[in-house]
Amino acid sequence: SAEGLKVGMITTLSGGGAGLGLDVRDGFLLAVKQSGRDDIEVVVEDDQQEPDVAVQLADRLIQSEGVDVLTGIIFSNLAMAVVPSAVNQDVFYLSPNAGPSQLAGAGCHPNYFNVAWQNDNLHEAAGAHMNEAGFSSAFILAPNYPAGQDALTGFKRFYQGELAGELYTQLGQTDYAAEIAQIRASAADSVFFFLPGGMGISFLKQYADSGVDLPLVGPGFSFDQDILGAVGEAALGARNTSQWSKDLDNDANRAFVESFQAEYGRLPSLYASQGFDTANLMISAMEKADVADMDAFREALREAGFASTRGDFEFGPNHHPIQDIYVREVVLEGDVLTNRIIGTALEDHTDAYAADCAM
Amino acid sequence: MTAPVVELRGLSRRFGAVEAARAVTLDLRPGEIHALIGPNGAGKSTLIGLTAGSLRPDAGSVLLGGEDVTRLDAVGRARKGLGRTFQVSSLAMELTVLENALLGAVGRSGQVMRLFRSALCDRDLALLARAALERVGLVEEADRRTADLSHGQRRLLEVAVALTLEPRAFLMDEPMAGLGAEGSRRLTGFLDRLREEAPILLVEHDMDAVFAIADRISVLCYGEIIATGTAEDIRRDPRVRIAYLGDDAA
Amino acid sequence: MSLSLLLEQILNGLQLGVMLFLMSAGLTLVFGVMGLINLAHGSLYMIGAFAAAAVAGATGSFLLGLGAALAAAAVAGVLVETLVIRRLYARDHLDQVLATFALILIFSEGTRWLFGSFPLYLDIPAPLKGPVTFPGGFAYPGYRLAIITIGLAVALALFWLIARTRVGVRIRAGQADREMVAALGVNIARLYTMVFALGAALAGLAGALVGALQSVQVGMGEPVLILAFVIIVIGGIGSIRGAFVASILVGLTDTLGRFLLPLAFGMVMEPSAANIVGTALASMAIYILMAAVLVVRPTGLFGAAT
Amino acid sequence: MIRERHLNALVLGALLALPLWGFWAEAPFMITLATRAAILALAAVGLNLALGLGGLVSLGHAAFFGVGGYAAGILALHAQSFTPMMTWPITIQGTTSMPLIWLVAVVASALAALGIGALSLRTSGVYFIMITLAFGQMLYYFAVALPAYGGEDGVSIYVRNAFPGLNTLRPLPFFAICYVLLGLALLLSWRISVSPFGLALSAARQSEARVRTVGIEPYRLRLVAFVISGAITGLAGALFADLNRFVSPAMLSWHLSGEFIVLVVLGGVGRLLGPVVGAGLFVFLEHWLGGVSDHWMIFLGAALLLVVLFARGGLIGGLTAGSRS
Amino acid sequence: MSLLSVEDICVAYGPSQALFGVSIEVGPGEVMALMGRNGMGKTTTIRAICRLIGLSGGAVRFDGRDMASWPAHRVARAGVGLVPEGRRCFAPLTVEENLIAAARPGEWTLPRTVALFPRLGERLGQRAASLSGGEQQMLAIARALMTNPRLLILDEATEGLAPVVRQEIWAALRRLKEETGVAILVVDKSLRELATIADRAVVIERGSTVWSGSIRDLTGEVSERYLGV
Ligand SMILES: Nc1ncnc2c1ncn2[C@@H]1O[C@H](COP(=O)(O)OP(=O)(O)OP(=O)(O)O)[C@@H](O)[C@H]1O
Ligand SMILES: Nc1ncnc2c1ncn2[C@@H]1O[C@H](COP(=O)(O)OP(=O)(O)OP(=O)(O)O)[C@@H](O)[C@H]1O
Ligand SMILES: [Mg+2]
Ligand SMILES: [Mg+2]
Repeated sequence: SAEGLKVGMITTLSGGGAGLGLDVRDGFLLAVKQSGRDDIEVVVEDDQQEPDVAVQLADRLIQSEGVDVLTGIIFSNLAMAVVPSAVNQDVFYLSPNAGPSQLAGAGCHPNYFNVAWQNDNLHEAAGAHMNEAGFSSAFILAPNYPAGQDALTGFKRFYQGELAGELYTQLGQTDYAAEIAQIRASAADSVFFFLPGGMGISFLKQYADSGVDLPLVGPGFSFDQDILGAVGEAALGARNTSQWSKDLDNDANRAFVESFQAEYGRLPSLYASQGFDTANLMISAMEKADVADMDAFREALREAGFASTRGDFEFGPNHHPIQDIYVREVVLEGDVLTNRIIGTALEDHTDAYAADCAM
Repeated sequence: MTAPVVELRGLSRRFGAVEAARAVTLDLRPGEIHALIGPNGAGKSTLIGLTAGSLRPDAGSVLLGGEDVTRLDAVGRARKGLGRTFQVSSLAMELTVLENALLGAVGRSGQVMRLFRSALCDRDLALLARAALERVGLVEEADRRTADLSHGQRRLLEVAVALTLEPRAFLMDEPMAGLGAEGSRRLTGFLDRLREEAPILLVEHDMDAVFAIADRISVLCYGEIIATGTAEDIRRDPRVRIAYLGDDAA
Repeated sequence: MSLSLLLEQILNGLQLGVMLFLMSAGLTLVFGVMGLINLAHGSLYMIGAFAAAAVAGATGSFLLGLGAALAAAAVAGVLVETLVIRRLYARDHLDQVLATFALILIFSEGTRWLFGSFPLYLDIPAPLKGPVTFPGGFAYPGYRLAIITIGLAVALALFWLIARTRVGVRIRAGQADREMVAALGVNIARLYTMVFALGAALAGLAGALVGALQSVQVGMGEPVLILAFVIIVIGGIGSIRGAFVASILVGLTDTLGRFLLPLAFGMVMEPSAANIVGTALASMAIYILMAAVLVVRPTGLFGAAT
Repeated sequence: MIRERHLNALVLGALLALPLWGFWAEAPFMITLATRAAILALAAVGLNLALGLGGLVSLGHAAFFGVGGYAAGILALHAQSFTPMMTWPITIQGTTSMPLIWLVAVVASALAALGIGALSLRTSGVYFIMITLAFGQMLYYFAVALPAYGGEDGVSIYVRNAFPGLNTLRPLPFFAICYVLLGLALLLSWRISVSPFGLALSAARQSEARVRTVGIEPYRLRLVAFVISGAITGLAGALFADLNRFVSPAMLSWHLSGEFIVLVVLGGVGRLLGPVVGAGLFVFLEHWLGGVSDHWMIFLGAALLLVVLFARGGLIGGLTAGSRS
Repeated sequence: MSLLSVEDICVAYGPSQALFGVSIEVGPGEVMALMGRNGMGKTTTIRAICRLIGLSGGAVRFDGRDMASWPAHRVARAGVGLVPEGRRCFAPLTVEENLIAAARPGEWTLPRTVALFPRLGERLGQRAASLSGGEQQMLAIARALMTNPRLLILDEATEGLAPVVRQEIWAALRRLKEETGVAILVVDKSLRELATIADRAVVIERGSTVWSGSIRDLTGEVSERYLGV
């Protein structure tokens, strides 16, 4: 289409991970609405967190709906299923959440942009923060799947202390008594964990009840707005790393937080901010180029000329963000649990795979 | 005297505290009907099971045509030529009557692993199956679902399936049970002729039938054979009268 | 590895076992005793947890939440039984699988529709918060001790109900031959509705109790469902005792597998790789256990031979 | 009421007409949808052989689907990256030739079915359901933890594999391949069902003792049926990998095993075309309801429920009023 | 007034009709024999009385009350005890559990029933599945007695029993008739034994009542024509 732009959003709207997909969608749609443009059409589809469904939807959106841009996928394994073939069919893919290492390194592609982070980023920042905070004997754990393995690898890339223990848990595990016993028995001075979704909620509740009171550090996902509501005060005081926080002090963010709350009646999450940024990136490119001219549009995307909720934002050579990553602490604001920035873990951080990208 | 077709030597089997067979020795000779009678729970069905191979003996052996088949299971013994009917019908209820009969023919032909030929269209199999149904008087029911048969009709089908196997010996566990007076009489006559083809080890509580056609009768009581003889011998045996016959001996 | 850690892990395994029994108790009744494959059992568990979270959240009382969980799950059970399941007793297992699979979809989406997509908050009741310290300095979370107690009580009560009461005899008779029990004068339809409701209530109870330790979210019932089936099958269908023994066995296998397998592989491999391989094997452990049990004993540990 | 034979012709015709219409109307997604239905139907045809004819309710058939899929994915991955699959003791290269991949997929899934079946068939009834589930879960967790092939992330095949003389990248030729394979599988399963083997297998489902007493060993029958069944499902898995150009552990999950059962029951257990009808309806509902509401799964559930409660013998049974053949 | 009255009932199994008009009257304390060849509809009639299959015509009354809309368990509670064809014991239950499962208070208690069938007494703890065929048959009768019925229905209840036991059962039924006044509807193949206990008989042929009257009037002609003896 000469003037308009059609976006296909494939995201998780049913099942256990639906909350994340909803936030990305709502953030994205909010930005589109605020832009006031009526030449953007967004088609939203539910991937049910199933890779084959996601692939089907991508095929349909590309072949039948003729979308120019795809976005929305939450989970890395779905992204790995969809992105490589989508970008080869001359569609742009803007990732609002997943950032698997393959797509940052050898598998990078000119039509693929990641607006969130490379998967390792927040874990790397956690490692850096642990050094700074003076922890020298960390106990680390994550689920046994690629993202979990990447998380611990990323953490260890920056963390310089000793490891009091390293554990992989099962995907979808709900009982952590055995792991907590091992933490208790170890000589650790702190715990780093990456347990997304319900796993993290279960772990945090059980950890709080166990009487082990070593300080907890995790990536932002484990302490974001969706999680905190379910964990309750058990999370109070825990530190986590994130490229965004509700209290980040910049105009774009203040406006975003306010308008999101006004529009949806809840606090925005990390995912909402990522969805919002993704849409704004796309809109900023539309202002400079027509999507029909792919090279020009790509160039416009690469410039990242939009006001990010995270403040400064630019793309590295592999189309992944170069950004600051902050340390947040879980606090009680009135009777709502939320996060507050207490420092910066890494400045202008890029990812470890850019060198492998031949772009 | 001709060599026995089936020979049981010292078969024993216990279930927990119950000794269902105690060193039972018995044979089945060509052309005869050997009836096995005895009180309920005496171990008759157990003995049939031990002979057919669906139960394993604790001790003793089973010979078929002089060959020791004790180590074969039910499948192996059926292949060697033992045809059996069950006390409680065990037919494939969803199949038609003809298909049940065909099953016996298929088993006999040993061609189960033929995946690509139609069973119903195979003339040899179909002839065999139909002939068996004809003999027990079920041809008219051939295309009905077995589940739709009445109890008595199913009993007859049991016998028909055993026929299609063309076995060397029949083991029949109460084939008359559930048949009406007329049905029993017909089946009695039929078995009377069938013994020419293969001898029959017949478990039955229908004394009219047993006394009418059995060449020899063995009486089983608490797992032991307490008497063997002709109908007359058995009728007169006081132990048998007390344990089993009651006033029926009259 | 110290001896005391090993002991604690064994205790954790036992604890997990009892918790698993509590989670599978309802299914033991419905599947084990009534012989009904109810895939929607996990949904009843979820309903219990959501009802508890919603009511405890609104009233601040965990006990009220627990009551709500029992009631909501039982009501859902009665509805499901009278509207759907009742027509399926006479059908084969496959129709039950399909119908209850459909119920999962309805319950999961329905719950999401009512409560939204975010996990709910349900906390341990204040009196049971934190660890209890035993003489000798050994500490164990009080709430988990409470769960163990309730699990054991439920086990005993179920065993008594099924094996020792006439209602239990009738339930089992109904499973063997439903028509015949009715022909002898037992109102089997009503009895089954009640038993199903009881099974559902037990599922709801487990959902509420365990929900305080885990994430209360849509789909939380599924892993429980699979585990509960595994347990009942290992124990032998129809045997409460079997289900209990199997729960403990599964709890120990899972906990000790997670704990020991990475250590074992660590002796022959580089630690990080050992961790990955060991954990992978540990996640298969209970399935390997189940397959092994069934290969050796095709009707489970305490199942009646067919 | 229609006769089942006429209904069957109608179903196969519709499955063919839909993509042709899609091609003509330039709605390529229709073709993709029909291809997906055909592949799922193929998998369910495999399951139906074990489940419908043999009464073997396997809740682990996704394992064979996944093995087939991974066979395709791994072979293609190595071929596309020009790395040999193994170098010792002999060098084996990957391949992108569909026929070769199918062969490997069929053999691999048949072997998996042989192993799993040999152990599982010692049990029966509900125990069988659960032990097949257990084996399925084992393979699932194995795949999740298989770092060489992506673990949970799976393997992407960037370009669809090739079939001599056809451009498989275009939707219609690929559909044609799947449709023909489905047809062949249906033919096979029909021949088997009327053969002595099929008769004995079906009898063994209903009365095991009966089959033994006519000298047939049910265990062997079932094992053979299970292996054929697994092999067909494995072939479907290989096609599914090519359809999505992607394989992942999700292909091995118990959800998918359950879905296969749903397809079979929905269409009608033991009916020749039951799986095709079931798959067609399921794919249609999924596609169509998805656009109706965010909470479309409620409607899907309700639709399934109605079929179980009111159409005995599945859709085919309902439409033909239960009269078989 | 009769205790049970079956009035011209019709029954179909799906599309195929099995009963085309069967009528039976059983008075209090009366013993009625139901006769007919294999497959003529005896069992179907009994199933219809017990409401295990629906009627497509006619009516069944018990104590003058129409049972058309009753569920099966209500029929049983009104006082109909069934010994079904093929025994149908609850296989996984023990003998004792089989007996108490549906027991209702009355003169038939566990000790009394066991006294009637001592063999069951020896096997109270054994699973019904492992009983011999005859033992299962005894269990089925005993189980029905334990419901203390006013009308006992026996469908081939002596099938597979040893002659002595059969005689015992007939004797027991005779005593039952004399002492307790329970009415009995009985299907059995042995005319000889039926004649010693039954007051009246109904003969059905292809799903219709073709003869009924006092069992003494069952002449050779009738029994040859309809029963084949
Ligand atoms: N599997 C078993 N477990 C325990 N006891 C058994 C088993 N099978 C049979 N019995 C017992 O062994 C005895 C013999 O049983 P069997 O079935 O051989 O008797 P039968 O002579 O055939 O009697 P009937 O004439 O009543 O059929 C019975 O007391 C029965 O209870
Ligand atoms: N479930 C069924 N479905 C279809 N037809 C049936 C069914 N049960 C019985 N029939 C048919 O109904 C007719 C009457 O059967 P019924 O069982 O009442 O006979 P019966 O007089 O009891 O015979 P028997 O003495 O052999 O037990 C028979 O022709 C039988 O084939
Ligand atoms: Mg017997
Ligand atoms: Mg009858």
